[in-house]
Amino acid sequence: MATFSDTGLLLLITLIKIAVVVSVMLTSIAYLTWLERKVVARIQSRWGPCRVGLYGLLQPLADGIKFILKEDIVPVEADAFLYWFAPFVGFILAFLSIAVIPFGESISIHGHTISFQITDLNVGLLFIFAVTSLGVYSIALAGWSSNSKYPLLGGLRSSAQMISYELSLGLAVVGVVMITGTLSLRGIVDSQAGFWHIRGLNTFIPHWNIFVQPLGFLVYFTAAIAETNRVPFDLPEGETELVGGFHTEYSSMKFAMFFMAEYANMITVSCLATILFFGGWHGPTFGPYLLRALLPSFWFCLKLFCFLFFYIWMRGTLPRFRYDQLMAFGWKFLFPAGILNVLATSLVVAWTSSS
Amino acid sequence: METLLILMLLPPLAGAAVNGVLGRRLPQAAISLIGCGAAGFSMLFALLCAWTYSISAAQPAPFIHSYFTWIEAGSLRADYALYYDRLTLVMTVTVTVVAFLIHLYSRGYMQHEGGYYRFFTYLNLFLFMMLTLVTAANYPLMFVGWEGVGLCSYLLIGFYFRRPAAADAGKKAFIVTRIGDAGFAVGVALLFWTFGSLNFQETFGRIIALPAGEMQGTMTAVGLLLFLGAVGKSAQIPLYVWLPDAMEGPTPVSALIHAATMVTAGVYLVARSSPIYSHAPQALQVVAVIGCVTAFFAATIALTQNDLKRMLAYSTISQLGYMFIGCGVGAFAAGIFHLMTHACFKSLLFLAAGSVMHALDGELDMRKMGGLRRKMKTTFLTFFIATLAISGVPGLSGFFSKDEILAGAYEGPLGQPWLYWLGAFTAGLTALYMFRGLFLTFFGKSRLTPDLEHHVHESGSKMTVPLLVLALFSIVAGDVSWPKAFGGSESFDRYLEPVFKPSEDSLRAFAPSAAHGPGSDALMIFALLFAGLGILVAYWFYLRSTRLPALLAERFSLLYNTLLHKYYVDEFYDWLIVRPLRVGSEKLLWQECDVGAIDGVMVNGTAKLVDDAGGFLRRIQSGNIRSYASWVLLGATVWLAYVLWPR
Amino acid sequence: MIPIAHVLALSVALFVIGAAGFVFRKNIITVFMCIELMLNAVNLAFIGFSRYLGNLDGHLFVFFVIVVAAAEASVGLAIIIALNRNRDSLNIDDLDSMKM
Amino acid sequence: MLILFYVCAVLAVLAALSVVAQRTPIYSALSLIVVLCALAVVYLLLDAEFIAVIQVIVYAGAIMVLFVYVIMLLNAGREEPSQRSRMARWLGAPLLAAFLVEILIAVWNQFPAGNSRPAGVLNAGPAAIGHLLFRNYVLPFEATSILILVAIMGAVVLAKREF
Repeated sequence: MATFSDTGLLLLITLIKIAVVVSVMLTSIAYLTWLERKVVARIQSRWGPCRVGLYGLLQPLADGIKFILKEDIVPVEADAFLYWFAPFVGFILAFLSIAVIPFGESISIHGHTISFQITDLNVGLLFIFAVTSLGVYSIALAGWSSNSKYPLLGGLRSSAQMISYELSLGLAVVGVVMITGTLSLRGIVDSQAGFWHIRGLNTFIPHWNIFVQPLGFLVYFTAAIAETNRVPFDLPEGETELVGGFHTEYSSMKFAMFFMAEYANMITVSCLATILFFGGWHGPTFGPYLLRALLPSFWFCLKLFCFLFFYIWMRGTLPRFRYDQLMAFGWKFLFPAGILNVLATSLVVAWTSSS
Repeated sequence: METLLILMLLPPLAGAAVNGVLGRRLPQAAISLIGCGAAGFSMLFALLCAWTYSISAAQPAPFIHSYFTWIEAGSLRADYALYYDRLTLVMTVTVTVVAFLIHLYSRGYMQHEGGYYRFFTYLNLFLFMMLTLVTAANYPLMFVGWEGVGLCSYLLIGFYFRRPAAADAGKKAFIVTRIGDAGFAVGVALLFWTFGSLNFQETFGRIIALPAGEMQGTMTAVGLLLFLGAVGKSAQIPLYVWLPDAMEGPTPVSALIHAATMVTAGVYLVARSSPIYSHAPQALQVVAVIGCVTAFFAATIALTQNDLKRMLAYSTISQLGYMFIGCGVGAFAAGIFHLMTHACFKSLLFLAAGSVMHALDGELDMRKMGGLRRKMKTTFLTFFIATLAISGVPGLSGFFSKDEILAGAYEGPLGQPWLYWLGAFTAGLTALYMFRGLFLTFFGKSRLTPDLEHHVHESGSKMTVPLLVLALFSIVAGDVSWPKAFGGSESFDRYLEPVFKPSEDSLRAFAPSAAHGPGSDALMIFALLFAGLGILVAYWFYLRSTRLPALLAERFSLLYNTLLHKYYVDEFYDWLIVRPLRVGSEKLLWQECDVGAIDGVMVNGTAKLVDDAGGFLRRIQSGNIRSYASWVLLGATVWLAYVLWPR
Repeated sequence: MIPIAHVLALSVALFVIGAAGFVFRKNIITVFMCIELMLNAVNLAFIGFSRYLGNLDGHLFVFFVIVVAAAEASVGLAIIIALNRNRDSLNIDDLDSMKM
Repeated sequence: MLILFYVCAVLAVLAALSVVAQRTPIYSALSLIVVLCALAVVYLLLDAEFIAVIQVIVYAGAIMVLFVYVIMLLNAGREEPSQRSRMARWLGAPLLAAFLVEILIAVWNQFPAGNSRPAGVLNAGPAAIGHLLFRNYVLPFEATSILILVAIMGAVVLAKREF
């Protein structure tokens, strides 16, 4: 029965972890919308939601109820299966990539080590890329299955855009992978513990990759914004040109799924940025065991929050790109910059490892 | 020495290469400088070679140097090796000197012709090939030169290739000499088969060492085959027909190739191969007979020719015949001697004729000339000297050499009286037709058209200087060998003795009792008598009573027409060979074999088979990818079934 | 442990299904996808053998197959676009001008 | 583990059948993506994590996106029925069946059922593959880079409007 208890316990713990992560994700997505509305409103000198509950804190709930209650309209000429399938797959994929994200260090309970991570793949980083690369289908299929011209244009735009920027995204990460020498996200975070030492001297600068990969980070974050179709790269849903882009025809829960997928993706890439460049959960830890165990998760969430705030901040600040500018920027600036970063990093790594 | 030898050969090759590649863009002056310079250097080195060889210690023995291995196949090994002995010395000096002078002459003659660079390219190439021919140390290399000069001859005869006659003459020369070349090649092959070597030194050494009578059959066969090559190249009966037509080429070419050098290659071949002939007296007799008959035959044709150059061409054939008489009776040195003197005076005759032609705007019909001696003094003078020389007037070169041949024809190892008498009579004919030509061209009243009358002028110094030099040679070239009758010592004979003595000795073994004639003095007097008679007749017919030739022609119209039409040999050949060949080719080879068998059965049959099969198989190639995929699948299934089949 | 025969059987099944698509389907894009399916079947066989033989070379082959497939897809789809533009048809039965 | 394999196998086969059977190219493409993902899982089960991820990233995430993109661009609808290949029509199915049977026989002959030599754990992580790729297979690797470059240029030239 030992085997049962082991396997069963593992399964149980994993299931609990999944449940926790998903519920936390859903909640954060809900309150991310609230945050966004609030912040953008403040940027635009408005109040934002403030009627429903304290500071409008119940607004997401109201929105959810509204979405659920609304009529689900399916256009006559639409491809019914794909029309349903597209938001669904987008939603699923957005949540799938959370599975390998480590939110914090492990905690020991009764001799069992429980890590703040659903599963640690040794190709975790690639896994996230694999999943995000599939995300394009959601948008492309949504655009196509609506059988309507604006969604179709939006879908085409998004497929081209996401494929293009995925290259830069991948290239930006290669630098970090070369420095840390692993594709496991936990391994990457572990390698960023402590401080930078110059000639044995503690600089008290955190041992984060951002300090050796600034270009990589810039490329990564720019490409990430494009990958998530956020301002200023939200061409697939640019409402001024394409009405609503790929989700023009969508309504009700399906629309909500797109929305949630988008925010989930924002969270994912922000998590990734934290993990890859900002030391993940590393931060000052102190206090009793429980606090020491939970503090890393706090730091992680803090960093994540900064990125999300940055996202929103940009949305309130920057105008949208024109499509050809977007492609030119992606291929002619971001991509070469990524290659330059890889080249420089590889040279430095080769030099330091050989000397 | 080896350096000098190769230096003698290389300038013409380099000149040909430079002119051939760059000539189109070079000015005439540069082309002629390169061309003549090449020939000049070649002559210079030829003379240096001669001098070096003459003062070298090992002098009478041949100098042989192998530069590199050229062919090595099985037991056949042919080096690029050069062979230099006294015979080579005579040949190279003669060839280079005459060639140099003719190069100089060509500067003037070709000035206004197209393809100036082409002409000098060919001429230089010819010189290189000719030198290769005479300096080769083995038969394959000699064959290269042999074919090379043939090629240049073809190119130069057809120099005015836009004129059908010239192009045809070039082809004729090429094809006719090819018959001879085949003989040469087969002869060489036979020689190789017999001795396993083609080096002169090795082969000849072994042949000389043979006891008399040994391997006579093989030697006769080789000798006759080689002589077939010589017949083709040197325009002897029955393959002489190409030479008169070859006069379509530019006159310097006629002088150089078709009078002085290339056509004498046959004589050189026979002389060089003298050890072979020394064991094949029958073959040598054939050589003598053909030479003698050709000499007489060509001389009679020359009597009636009205075209100046054609007359000279037949004269050349006739004189070549003399040389073969010399070789054929075993008096090789006499043949070579005549070759040398002939090179001087015959090229002079041609060049002078070219000068006339130049002045008369290409006119060659002697009946339309006359009285040119006052207007073209130098040309006349030189032509006159050459005529005297060829006619055998005592004191000039031709007299000595011809006399030596005639003496040899009587007294040589294989001499026979009738050879002498026919030869002597031919000498008279030679004098007759040569003086006829002289008188018709330069004496009497002018029969020129008024247009030409004004046009006539003496040629420039570019042309007259070589004429004068050659005239000098024509006078003095014979002096190298004064006959015994004149108190001389036949020094040329003696000079070439190391080359020919063994052959002549072994020939004497075959004919120990050569005819003892009336002595060389008497022989000489007879020959002189014939020559004098010829001159007199010419004087009578063509200067005194000029109607007489026409009367005679009328009276003996059959004979005259026969002669005028060159014994109808061309027509005969046409009837015997060309027509049947053409008809046979057309009817049998073309219509039956080619159209019926090859085209019908093999070519079209194969095509039809393929076409039918394709017509069936093309259904497979439907252009439909799915069908193709099915075929691939079929193939895979069948193959898998084959692999899996339980065995 | 997964038996190699089962992996191969899956591979064979996929391959034959792909071949069937190639033979029976007329839409050129579908046919193209069937080729990709066959390539994947082969990749699976490579991976299976790699596992069976404990040799990584099979993975490398798969890697190269994927790269070649990517190149092939880009060029092939470009050809399809050009074809569609010139002939206004995606039916493979219409593309039969390469014949006698 | 084994169960997961069979589930994925069945899923892959069904999806593959769907690729062939679907009348609309977009559904074929989606079915093919399902096949690819199922195969990725199979690869994972066969210790080929790197290839599995590459399969999803490159095949499903890039190549198939290209397909979907082209299908959307050309608006490829249901295919028109046409039977221009008699060969494929009459011989196709029997040949396929024969081929399937033959090759299955070959597999069974070679690897009788149940023969699964456990070959330890295959270390097929990115590092191992990277070592192999940049040591033993450097030349093919560079060749593929040239191939890709050529393919890019070819695609650009072919798809350009000016012909």
